Amino acid sequence: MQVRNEPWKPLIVAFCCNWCSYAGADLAGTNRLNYPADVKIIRVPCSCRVNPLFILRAFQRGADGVIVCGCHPGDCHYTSGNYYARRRMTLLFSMLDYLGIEKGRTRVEWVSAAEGQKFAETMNSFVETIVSLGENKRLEDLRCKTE
Amino acid sequence: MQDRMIARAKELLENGTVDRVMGWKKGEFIYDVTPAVFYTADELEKDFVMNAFTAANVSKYLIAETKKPGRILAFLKPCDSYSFRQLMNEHRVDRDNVYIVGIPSWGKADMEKIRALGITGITDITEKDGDLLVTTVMRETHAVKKYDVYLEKCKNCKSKRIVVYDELLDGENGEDVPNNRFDEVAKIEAMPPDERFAFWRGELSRCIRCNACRNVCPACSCEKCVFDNPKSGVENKAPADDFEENLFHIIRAYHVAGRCTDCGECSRVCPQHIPLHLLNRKFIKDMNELYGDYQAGETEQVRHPVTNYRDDDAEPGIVYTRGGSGR
Amino acid sequence: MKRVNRSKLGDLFAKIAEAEALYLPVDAPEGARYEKWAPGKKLSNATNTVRSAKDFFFPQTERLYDVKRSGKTLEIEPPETETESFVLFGVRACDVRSFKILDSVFLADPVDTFYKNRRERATVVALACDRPEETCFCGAFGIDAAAPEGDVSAWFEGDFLYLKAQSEKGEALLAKLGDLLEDADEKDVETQQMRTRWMLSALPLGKVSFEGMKKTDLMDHFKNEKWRSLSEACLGCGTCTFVCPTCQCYDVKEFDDGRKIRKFRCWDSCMYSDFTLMAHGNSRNSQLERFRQRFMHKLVYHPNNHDGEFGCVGCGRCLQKCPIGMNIVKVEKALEATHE
Amino acid sequence: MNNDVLIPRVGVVTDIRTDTPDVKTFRVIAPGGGKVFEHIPGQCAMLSLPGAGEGMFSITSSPTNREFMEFSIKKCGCLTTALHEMEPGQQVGIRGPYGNGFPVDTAFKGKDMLFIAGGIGLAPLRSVINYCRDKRADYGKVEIVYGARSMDDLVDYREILDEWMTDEGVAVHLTIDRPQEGWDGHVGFVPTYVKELGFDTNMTAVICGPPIMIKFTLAGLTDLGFDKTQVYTTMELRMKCGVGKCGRCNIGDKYVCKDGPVFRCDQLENMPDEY
Repeated sequence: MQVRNEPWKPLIVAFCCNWCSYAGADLAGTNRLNYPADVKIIRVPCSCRVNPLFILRAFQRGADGVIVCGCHPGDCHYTSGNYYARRRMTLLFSMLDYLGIEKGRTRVEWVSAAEGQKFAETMNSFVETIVSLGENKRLEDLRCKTE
Repeated sequence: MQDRMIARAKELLENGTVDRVMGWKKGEFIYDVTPAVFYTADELEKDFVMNAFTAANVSKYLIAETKKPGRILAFLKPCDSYSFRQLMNEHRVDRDNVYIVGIPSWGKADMEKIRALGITGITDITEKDGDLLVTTVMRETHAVKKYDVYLEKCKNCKSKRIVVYDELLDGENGEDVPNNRFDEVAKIEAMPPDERFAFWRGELSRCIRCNACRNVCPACSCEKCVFDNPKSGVENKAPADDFEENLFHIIRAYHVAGRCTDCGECSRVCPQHIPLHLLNRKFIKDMNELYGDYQAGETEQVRHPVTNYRDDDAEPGIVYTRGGSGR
Repeated sequence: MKRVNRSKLGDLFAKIAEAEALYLPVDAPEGARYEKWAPGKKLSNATNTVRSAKDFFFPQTERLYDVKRSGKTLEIEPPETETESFVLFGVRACDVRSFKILDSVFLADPVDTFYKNRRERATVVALACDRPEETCFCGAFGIDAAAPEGDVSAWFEGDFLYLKAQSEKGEALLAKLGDLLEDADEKDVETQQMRTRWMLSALPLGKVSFEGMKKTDLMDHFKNEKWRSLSEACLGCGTCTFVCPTCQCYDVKEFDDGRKIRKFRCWDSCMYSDFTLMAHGNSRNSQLERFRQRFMHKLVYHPNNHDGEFGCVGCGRCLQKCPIGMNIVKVEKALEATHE
Repeated sequence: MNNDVLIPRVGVVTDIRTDTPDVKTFRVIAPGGGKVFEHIPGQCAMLSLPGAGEGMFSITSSPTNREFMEFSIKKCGCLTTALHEMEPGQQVGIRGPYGNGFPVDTAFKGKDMLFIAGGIGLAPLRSVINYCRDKRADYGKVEIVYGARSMDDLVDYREILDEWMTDEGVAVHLTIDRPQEGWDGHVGFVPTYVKELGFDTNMTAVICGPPIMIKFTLAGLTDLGFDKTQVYTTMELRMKCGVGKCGRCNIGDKYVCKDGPVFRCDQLENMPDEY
């Protein structure tokens, strides 16, 4: 949660699938790969657990960017969860874009348990994008941003 | 057509096919018609109405009505029949408990648009050859072209085809209608993001959260809406922040995506004239473009694009590269 | 009685806006709505606004207080009291009367200080109607649309806007407008008044009366069989409630912003299923009961508690906006027909 | 600074007593000691815990108690669960008193009193019972019929045994719904027990309990020869404001928060049964 009188630092929420991406994040950690501390990871059982409401609520509570990470298509622990997630997120992101909310604030990446490097790179590049976009102003809840 | 409908309803009541009739009831004026259930021939004679203003989609009422004992006669317009078909696919209505007479619809008028013409003190409206003759207290008569005051849903009608019925009042079915219903969506997509954002703020900031769009929507048939559930964390009754206006409408449109038949009731009932159909049509347009043409309620197909997938679906990143400009 | 030439309307608004915030109906995508006046904004010609003027005294949401919980202690912080005074221009007679009905609830002991504060800071310039709608039935409640109550009454006639102070606040406002105004004769608006009154009586709802409701007692109205068919199609939305100038039921809710709890109040609707929902049950389980509550409140309970004054002003908004075409006039006629 | 009636004051919970598996009694004082406000028996207060909501509860202690107020609260929803999870020392929001209260200084004065309660329904009556006990000279004899599902569900059991039952001129009749080991008292529902006991029809009766119990007890008393004007009850409905403005706790044209919660049973006859 940001408080207005402090200088802005991006807040990134990453929903990570338990079986691939979360393990990928773990691997990034054990391999001492750097990625910004601004990324807050929320572990989910599968990328398809991510309800569009989760994304919007993350923005409400002060997130500047939200990324969903899951197993590579075809590798879902539950066979097809990430295929559903793919459609859902595509439609949601398209709707957010339609409402004039910056496209770059949302992203989906497939990161496997072996891709610690990719996880760190993905987070670095996502944070970079968010920093260039600046503070989330279009999907914010002012009540959560004032003292 | 009203007389033929009453006559047919009376026959079906008399021969025991049905024990009651779902229709529209006369009001104080020509336009304030109310969906109603009729039990007797007398009631039908006295109050049953079918005119340029009987726009209300009665399909949603059939969720409750088909759970009651007996069989109900429902007159369904083409757009209503899509909603009903979709509700059948979702197992929300009991098809056996309803006898459907499909009726043609040549477009319904929007009283708000008549008022917007600046006509006040209306004492009477009559229909004549597809036109409306509006008489005022100052004894002026205005001839209004019905096409000019069509409801949005009629102006961009997608189909005159009745997709589910036991009989057709006219004996023959209508056909799909070429339409431009996605043009306005495309127009918004083509705006620069700042303009799009300003456009939607202007529209959604008018929301008073009366829930009319939700409660009238045949696809919004949850027993308890997430926005009414205090335990959901997103329950709210009034938009206390811009965010809540966005949240409600995005989630509502999303939740009916794939099930919305584009019946246009949400925009018809919005007291604040928010073009809610533009949100639903955006989803429909996206699904058509990305996952192949799909019309909810048209067939028996139960799995719609949001509850389905293909291995080679586009990656979400397509949103970054496709349509619109901006960041 | 004073008057000002229509061509000087902009100057008049500018003069008012110099000292106080000025709100007036302007054209908008939904019809007409109240907006804060700024140079260039034009007064709408619409008979009435979509949302009523109650918003100014009883806004859809307002903060009651913030509360912080740290460990076992609570820190309660009430909001700052608003101090800006304002002028509401162009309120129709029905909406002006609605303030009186809201007063009878919010100013009754114990006084609602949020409401009272706003009422005290407002000067209401009421505008007489000259083009009533078919949905108007203010006459049924003894409201004269051609001679509205308010701090200042106003009429548009010919090339002029006529203004007449009706209270001290109104006098003060006209005094401030000083040399913009010229003296005028009350006779100048009489023809218009007669025409408006005639139009209202000749419109379809011109003869509607609610007095018959009082001949039957509460329980008979309550038990009336007609409620079933009247409420049958009700969607349970809040449209009628939210556009109504006299609906004043509210909910007190909380928002957790992560650091503190914000208690706020917002409009509520008796048409909603959770209106009376408690942990162990609901005293109004069906839409019939909820629908009945709304109309009983306006037509029976309110008059019983407030010297016979109905909780309706005949503005006609619910007649125009109900998604299924149900409204208070139909209810009244159905109930009265039962007891004839 | 704004001091609207809707803005609560802070109260401190100093003591929490577990009465039954789902009822706790909370003792509340002002942060500086003493009571937050004065009340009359039968009145209520709005208690709030930020994040959990606000609700109307009867003040169960007697106003003759000068040091603190008590609330007996049954766990049944979101707010009450949060209240049950509190620990002593916790501060709560409190505003009131609300409602009309019992006519202890008018209609009740000098009368023989019959109190009939079921389950948590004892909570609103405890205030007036203790008031009558503390002002013994102002009232005639006091009879109390109290029932619950089981022995464990009897609220204030210790107080009943140690104080009420030992008081002179106070008779207590307890009953539980089903037989239970360790219980040698009466078994059966309250309405039937009341009829079995039979009471002098000169008494003034006060009933509180679940709606169904109130209904049958009232019928029982009428059978015994009581007039409805001699019988009082206290009601509860969904409330938000407590001051007759938010519009939801009405029964007909009466607001429970303002015109009630105490009603004489003859008044209820002309009120819709929306409770």
